[in-house]
Amino acid sequence: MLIIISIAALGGLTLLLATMLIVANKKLHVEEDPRIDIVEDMLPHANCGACGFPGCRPFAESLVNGGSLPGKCTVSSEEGRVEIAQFLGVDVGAAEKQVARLACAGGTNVARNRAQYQGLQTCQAASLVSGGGKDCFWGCLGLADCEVVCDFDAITMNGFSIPVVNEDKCTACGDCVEVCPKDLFSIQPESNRLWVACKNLDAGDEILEGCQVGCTACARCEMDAPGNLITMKNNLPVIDYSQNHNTQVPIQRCPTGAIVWLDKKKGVIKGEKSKKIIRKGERRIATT
Amino acid sequence: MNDSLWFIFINASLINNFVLAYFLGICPFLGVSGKLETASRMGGAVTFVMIIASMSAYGIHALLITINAPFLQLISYIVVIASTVQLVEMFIKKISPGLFRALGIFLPLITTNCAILGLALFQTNKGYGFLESFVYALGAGAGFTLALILMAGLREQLDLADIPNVAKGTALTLLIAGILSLSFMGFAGLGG
Amino acid sequence: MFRAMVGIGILCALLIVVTYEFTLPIIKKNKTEALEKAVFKVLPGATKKITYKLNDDKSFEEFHQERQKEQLVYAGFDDDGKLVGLAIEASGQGFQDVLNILYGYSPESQTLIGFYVLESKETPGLGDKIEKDKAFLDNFSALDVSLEESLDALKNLVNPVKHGTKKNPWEIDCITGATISSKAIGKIIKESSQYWVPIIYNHKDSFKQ
Amino acid sequence: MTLSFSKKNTFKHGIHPPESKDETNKLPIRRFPFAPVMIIPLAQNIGAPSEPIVREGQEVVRGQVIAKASGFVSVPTHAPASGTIRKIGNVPTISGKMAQGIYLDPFPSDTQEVDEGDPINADSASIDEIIAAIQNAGIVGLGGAAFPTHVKLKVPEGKKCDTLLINGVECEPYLTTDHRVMLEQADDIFTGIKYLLKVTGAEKAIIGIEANKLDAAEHLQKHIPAESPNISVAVIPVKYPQGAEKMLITAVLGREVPSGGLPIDVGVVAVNVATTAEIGRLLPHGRGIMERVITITGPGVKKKGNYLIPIGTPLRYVLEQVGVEDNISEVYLGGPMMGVAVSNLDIPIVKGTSGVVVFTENEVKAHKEKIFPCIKCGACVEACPIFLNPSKLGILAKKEGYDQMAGEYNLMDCFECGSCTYVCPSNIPLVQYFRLSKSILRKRA
Amino acid sequence: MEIQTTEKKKGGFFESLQNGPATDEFIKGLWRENPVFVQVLGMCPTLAVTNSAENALAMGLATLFVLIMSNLLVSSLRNFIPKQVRIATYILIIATCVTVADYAIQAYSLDLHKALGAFIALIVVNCLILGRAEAFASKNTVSKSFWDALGMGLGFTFALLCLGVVREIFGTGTLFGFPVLPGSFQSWIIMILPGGGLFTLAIWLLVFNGAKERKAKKARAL
Amino acid sequence: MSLNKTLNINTSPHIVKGIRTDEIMRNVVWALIPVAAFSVYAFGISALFVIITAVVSSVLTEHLLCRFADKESTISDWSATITGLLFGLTLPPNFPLWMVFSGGVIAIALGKYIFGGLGYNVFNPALVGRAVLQAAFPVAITTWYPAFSADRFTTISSSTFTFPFAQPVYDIVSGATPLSAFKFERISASTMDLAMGLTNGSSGETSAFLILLGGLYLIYRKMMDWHIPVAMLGSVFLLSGLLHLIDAEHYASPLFMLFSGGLMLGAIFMATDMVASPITPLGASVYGAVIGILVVVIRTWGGLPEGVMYAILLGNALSPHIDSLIRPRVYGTARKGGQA
Ligand SMILES: Cc1cc2nc3c(=O)[nH]c(=O)nc-3n(C[C@H](O)[C@H](O)[C@H](O)COP(=O)(O)O)c2cc1C
Ligand SMILES: Cc1cc2nc3c(=O)[nH]c(=O)nc-3n(C[C@H](O)[C@H](O)[C@H](O)COP(=O)(O)O)c2cc1C
Ligand SMILES: Cc1cc2nc3c(=O)[nH]c(=O)nc-3n(C[C@H](O)[C@H](O)[C@H](O)COP(=O)(O)O)c2cc1C
Ligand SMILES: Cc1cc2nc3c(=O)[nH]c(=O)nc-3n(C[C@H](O)[C@H](O)[C@H](O)CO)c2cc1C
Ligand code: SF4
Ligand code: SF4
Ligand code: SF4
Ligand code: SF4
Ligand code: FES
Repeated sequence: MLIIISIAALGGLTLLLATMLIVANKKLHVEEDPRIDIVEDMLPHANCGACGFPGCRPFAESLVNGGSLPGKCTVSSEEGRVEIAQFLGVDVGAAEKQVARLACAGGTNVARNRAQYQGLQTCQAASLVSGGGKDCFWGCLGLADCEVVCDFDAITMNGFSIPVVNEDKCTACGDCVEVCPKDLFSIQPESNRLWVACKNLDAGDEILEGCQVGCTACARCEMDAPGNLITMKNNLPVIDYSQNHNTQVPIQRCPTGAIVWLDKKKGVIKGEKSKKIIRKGERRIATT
Repeated sequence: MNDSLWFIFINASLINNFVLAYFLGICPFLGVSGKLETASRMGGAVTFVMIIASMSAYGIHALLITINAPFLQLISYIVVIASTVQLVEMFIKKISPGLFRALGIFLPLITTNCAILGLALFQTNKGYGFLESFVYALGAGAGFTLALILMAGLREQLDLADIPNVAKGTALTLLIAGILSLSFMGFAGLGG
Repeated sequence: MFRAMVGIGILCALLIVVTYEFTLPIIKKNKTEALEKAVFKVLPGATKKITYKLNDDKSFEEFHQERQKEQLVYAGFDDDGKLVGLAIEASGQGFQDVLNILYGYSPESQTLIGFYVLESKETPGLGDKIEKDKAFLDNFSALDVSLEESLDALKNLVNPVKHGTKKNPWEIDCITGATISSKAIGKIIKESSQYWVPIIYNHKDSFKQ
Repeated sequence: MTLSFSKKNTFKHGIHPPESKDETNKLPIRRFPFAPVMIIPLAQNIGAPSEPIVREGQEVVRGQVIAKASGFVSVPTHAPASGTIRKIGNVPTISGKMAQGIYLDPFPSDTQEVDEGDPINADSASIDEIIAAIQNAGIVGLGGAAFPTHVKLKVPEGKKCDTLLINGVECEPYLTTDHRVMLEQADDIFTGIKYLLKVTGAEKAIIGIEANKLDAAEHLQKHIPAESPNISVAVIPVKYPQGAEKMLITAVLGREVPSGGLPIDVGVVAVNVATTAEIGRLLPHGRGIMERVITITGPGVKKKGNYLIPIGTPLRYVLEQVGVEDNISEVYLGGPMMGVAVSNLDIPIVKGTSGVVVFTENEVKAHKEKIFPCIKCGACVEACPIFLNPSKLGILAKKEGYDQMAGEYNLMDCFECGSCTYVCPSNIPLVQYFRLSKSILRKRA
Repeated sequence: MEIQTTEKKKGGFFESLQNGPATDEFIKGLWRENPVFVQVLGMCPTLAVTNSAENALAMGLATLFVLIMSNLLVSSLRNFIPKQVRIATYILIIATCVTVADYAIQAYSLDLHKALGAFIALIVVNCLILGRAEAFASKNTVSKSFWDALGMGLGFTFALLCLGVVREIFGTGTLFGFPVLPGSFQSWIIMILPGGGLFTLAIWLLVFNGAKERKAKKARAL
Repeated sequence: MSLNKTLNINTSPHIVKGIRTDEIMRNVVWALIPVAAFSVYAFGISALFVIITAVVSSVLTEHLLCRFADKESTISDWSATITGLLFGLTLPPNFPLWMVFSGGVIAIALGKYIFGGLGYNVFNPALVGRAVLQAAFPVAITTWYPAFSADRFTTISSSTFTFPFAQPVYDIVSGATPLSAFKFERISASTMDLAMGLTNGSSGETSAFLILLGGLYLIYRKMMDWHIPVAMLGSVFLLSGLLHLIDAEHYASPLFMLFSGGLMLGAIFMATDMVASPITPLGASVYGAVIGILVVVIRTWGGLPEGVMYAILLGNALSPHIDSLIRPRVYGTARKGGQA
């Protein structure tokens, strides 16, 4: 008797509910991005809210429209997350490796401060106070905003407070380009090895008082470079990388070493004529 | 039983707060208390579902008593609540996408949640009548919302704090919940 | 789709019913034993229990079904078949949550003779002294609930007082450190006894083996 | 006529830094000698820089236009001294950046005669003529912002100016420039007001003066020309930053300039007293601006005072003339609340320079003090005249919540008065955070 | 909520166990994807019934039982259940398992049933169970699902015990009801109150985070 | 010449008012010294031990945690000292020292450090410590040592030096505090006794008069926001006054309410902890009033005799909301709806 009652009750209940759900599913259906359903399917349906969303479906919606990453779901397995990522993922086209390059070499050993900046120890803040107190208005302030912003640990400050990019780690994300208040970084193809490491728009030997490795706009590199590989603009040499620039000739007569060759193995190579810099701080280079 | 409706409300919302004293609905409490905006909407949705659940449970209980099948209580509660809420969800989605955005998206998370089923079971255990059940659901919902909103405010503020690494995430949330739970102990004995 | 769901529904129903049928006797036995244990605890000396139901006309009759909403009392008899007393259930708000208790009433001596906590969520270490504190439990070995001459009300209402200040047999000596819980017990018993004692006393002859 | 003074005539919040004006406010304005070389930046104002119209080696006469305005929001530059143009090239500026400018070698001072132009008569000239004359005189706001005054005076279509507010508040500690101008150049001020009333069409002019300059207020009150009954003097309680035009408008008129709006939105044009005096002095003679009154003061200065200094005088020369203590450590252009720290003494005095304050090592210790976390004491909230929540803004800035700062917390309404930083017990560099955040937001936009 | 790093942690002991696929399904629930400490699921019973080790164990085992039953049922019926009514069906199955467990415990001991209160019934809504049914059992074979359920269930029980043991020792001075501390021990009542559950779990997480951090630091130093 | 020096540059303003955070904190300690001294006078050396232990454990914990996190120690800002001092003052004078020590550790570690240290704690750390202790050892924390016992300067309460983790043993305990006496027996203490501190209670709460004095000193030095205590005490006075008018038998007199229990200490020194309270004056007033109302509600209708601690903790939890709801209208923005 009990068995019959309960089977009838539960059978009836389920029948009723199934009908309701199925009818409702048809009648009340709302059009949506079909990918949401697929992604929701891939999620564990724990509806636990651990992702910060009120449930799996809203999270799936956010995944589909790019608002979140699958890793937020703590419940899903590793494979599940990869699966979702692959389903939604768009391949990044392969291109030549690009890296961030710094257009300044004026570390504390060669460049002088006109005034002593005090205040928030970030380059962005300092640059708003008389440009940061460095004699060369365009030069690196050395307060390491770029080092902090780089998510990939690709930048370290050397012993003279100049950032050094580890080209292997750099992903060319451009964060450092954006953060530097002096606009010293740019993203360059790795093969651009001829490089002007200065942004000083002044000309003449006066600038050497502020920074010994600054470009004095003497234009020797322009003269020495084959063809019109280099042209002087705004008191700085500009390299036309669309031409064949695989030559170290232009750096040879630079008196300050502002134009350099970045060797993959040997690092920075300066011209023969560039004068030896008189080290001010006797600090060791602290990197690597 | 001398439970006035007012007392039922205070009891369910403050003294025996569902989250902080009964430990029901902790998962959404931890998960959805990060942003005030979401938290308050979630609170509204929970209250709403609690009322639905309470009403359905009242009906089913009466039915089960008649057919003398108390052993089907759990299964029928959960199934009926889950499907009713799903129906309501679809209904809301159809008639008002705005309301759905605001409340509806929380509904699936809530259905399979301890607080809702717990409410239904407790109200049955306590033998509440229709009106009492309704007020109980209202109080439980209000208490849940209150806890959620307090938590969200604190967490939003702490988003800007220098939290030590070891404490980031769930640990801190649990700790705040613990302190809140202690604070709610002040309400113990109210109306007793 | 229907078939699948209904099929599973039926499968589930079967599973549940089978379990239920299988465990029902054991659970019933457990429950009866638990209740009897409690009843015998509040009615010292009793060895047999009979359940009575209070009818609307204030008469009592024996009751053997599953309890629904009836007002029940449990009569306890000793080996000689003599009525030891009646166990009465009562509940009320404690410090944290509702307290459910059972207490024993002896119409013969017109006193309460036992007390047992059925359900409590009081703070362990503090509030749960109401179950363990010997001095407190002693209050209920002979708590005066005698009736007035007219037999329709208590002469003195049960009254909880601060620890160490009990002077009269109808007062309950509360527990220091758990005043709130013990007062709550006093209040519950006061209200319950006010209702039950006159009714039971006036029908004490209904309880016979 | 009596001075109107009510303690209530002020804005809400604000601070009371020590005034430190006593050492210079009794000292009359003195003329400064010409420096051996003058450095004249071409951009001394907000807006476009002027364009040079002289050659290197050319001889110029004092007051002669040496660079012409390059648009409407631009003013010409006049020669501050007779002499020879040595070079046109880069000159150092307060921003630390080199900018285009003119180096001028003055002739010895006995040969300094002044070039006169076409006088402009306030009664007969048309509004546009006066506006053009003000532009040609090279006048920019001398209250500090250096915004070309003629631009501000051109009331836009559809707006009406009912009140001309003359800003004689000078709430910055240490500075006494405007104070002395009011005492010594009352006539010029009233002449200037005549021009200004005409161009703005305002019905009345009110000179707002803080109660710590009662002598100036009484002096001006006494000298209000009989034919101008629509000019009055309002004395308001001392409080920083009452000189900010928004605060002054609230203090004197009880109106509130809408967020992101201008005084003209509430029918007001506000002009600094020194600017007004300059207009009154130059226009009748058709001259251009060549010099301005500057307070040189601060604990690091030996001969403190109010000096009439030719524009273009190098700061180093100025300080050599007045003498400084050995332990100087910071030099500001402007007062200590809003002034800009100088990184290079070779920069020149420009039109916008209202004061030079020199601090010694003793005064700057405060900066080096430890920074504590914000304890939410609310002092900054109680100080901010704009009713912002600097505490929250500071915490957000630290966490780089720039969008929330600008959106929910009205960062862009902050005018960097510094009241919050001044009161903060935790030494949090709030204003610096806000400047930084604003610049980052601007960069992003 | 914390985002857990997905890389597999290779512990010496566990690594040696990670050979066959079955053992992997089993092991992951114990530690790497522990439902409580890592996934933060099923928090209500975790906090509510762990004021004694015995309750914790009973709750853990009950959950384990339901988890295995439902995983087995779901995975064996997975090809039979239509997609639209999937969730409803799972809930049906889980509720059945829970009802069965509920009656079994009642038959075993009324006192235990009273101590666990409504939380036995609330296993139905433990996010862990439905989560596993959906995420794993509905896609995997019966045997894999069994191992998964066993691992997750034991992991859950383990976590509950972690809490229960600490809370009971501090809260009453006993362990599984046996006194382990001298009679003069002052119990910390907070440990058996709601707040204590939250604090204990928070402190466990702090300890784990601290250990993880230290390990990461060491790894970075290398 | 000095003009060739390298100058310093920094952003304006270049002058500061010069009241520093550690100075404020130090002054709070000064303001508390009389209160602490009185508690030693009233309760004897046991109270002294409790207070010293509380301060030492707080400061030590703060120091060690900073060490642990490789940060500069922050004990020199005095905030940990205040936390310890206030924490000690809220405990019964005969509280076992090992419990005091544990509480101090909890107050700083769980009440402050976890949230990021000074300035970030969302709850009052001293009260977090007390709340945990109250929940952990409800008996010990409601067992009172009598004030002005004759041998208070010569003997130490037997419970003070309880062996760590052992149950305290009490030789002398007083009856009840004024609040529990009223709650359970409707016995009301005289206002004068309460104000002068002649009653039992926690070490620091008894002398309402000295607490008020300390508060006035801090308000005079502008180191404390007067809105909170005024709103809190005011709302307690008004609400309890109203109840007293309705039924003087059941509801305590407003003066009794004001001067009994931890209200004065709580209102003046604990609710005013600026870190965990709203930042605007209006917000602070609302916060104070809410706490006051909660105190009256818990005291009159709740199970416990005293609710100041719970009320303040709840107020702390509300304060982010108060801050986001009550914002002054920003200059120049629309009067209504200017701020959501
Ligand atoms: C955490 C905590 C839990 C408490 N639990 C109870 C309780 O369960 N029952 C109770 O009567 N009092 C409880 N109390 C109340 C106090 O112990 C209260 O002071 C006491 O009941 C008053 O009695 P007394 O005046 O005899 O000390 C609790 C207090 C706290 C702080
Ligand atoms: C914080 C602050 C303080 C100011 N203080 C003064 C002042 O004291 N005197 C003054 O004339 N202008 C002061 N200004 C500038 C005025 O806001 C306004 O620009 C000026 O009065 C307009 O006159 P002007 O253009 O002739 O300089 C201040 C501005 C700010 C933002
Ligand atoms: C008026 C005033 C009252 C204070 N009250 C408390 C208090 O009740 N509890 C406390 O821990 N600290 C108190 N402090 C001190 C600090 O504000 C306290 O340390 C603060 O709660 C949080 O900062 P912290 O992180 O250093 O603890 C008070 C300070 C002042 C000025
Ligand atoms: C600021 C402060 C707050 C307090 N809060 C409480 C409280 O919330 N609950 C409590 O039982 N005791 C509290 N106490 C101790 C309390 O005053 C003492 O328990 C009562 O006097 C008991 O009647 C507090 C003491 C102080 C100083
Ligand atoms: S490169 Fe730019 S961001 Fe990096 S340290 Fe130099 S100034 Fe700062
Ligand atoms: S921030 Fe981005 S672009 Fe710059 S160094 Fe790092 S990885 Fe390269
Ligand atoms: S600097 Fe900005 S935020 Fe600070 S007080 Fe001035 S206006 Fe307000
Ligand atoms: S004044 Fe400083 S410490 Fe105080 S609230 Fe403002 S920012 Fe925070
Ligand atoms: S177990 Fe997740 S809400 Fe209760």
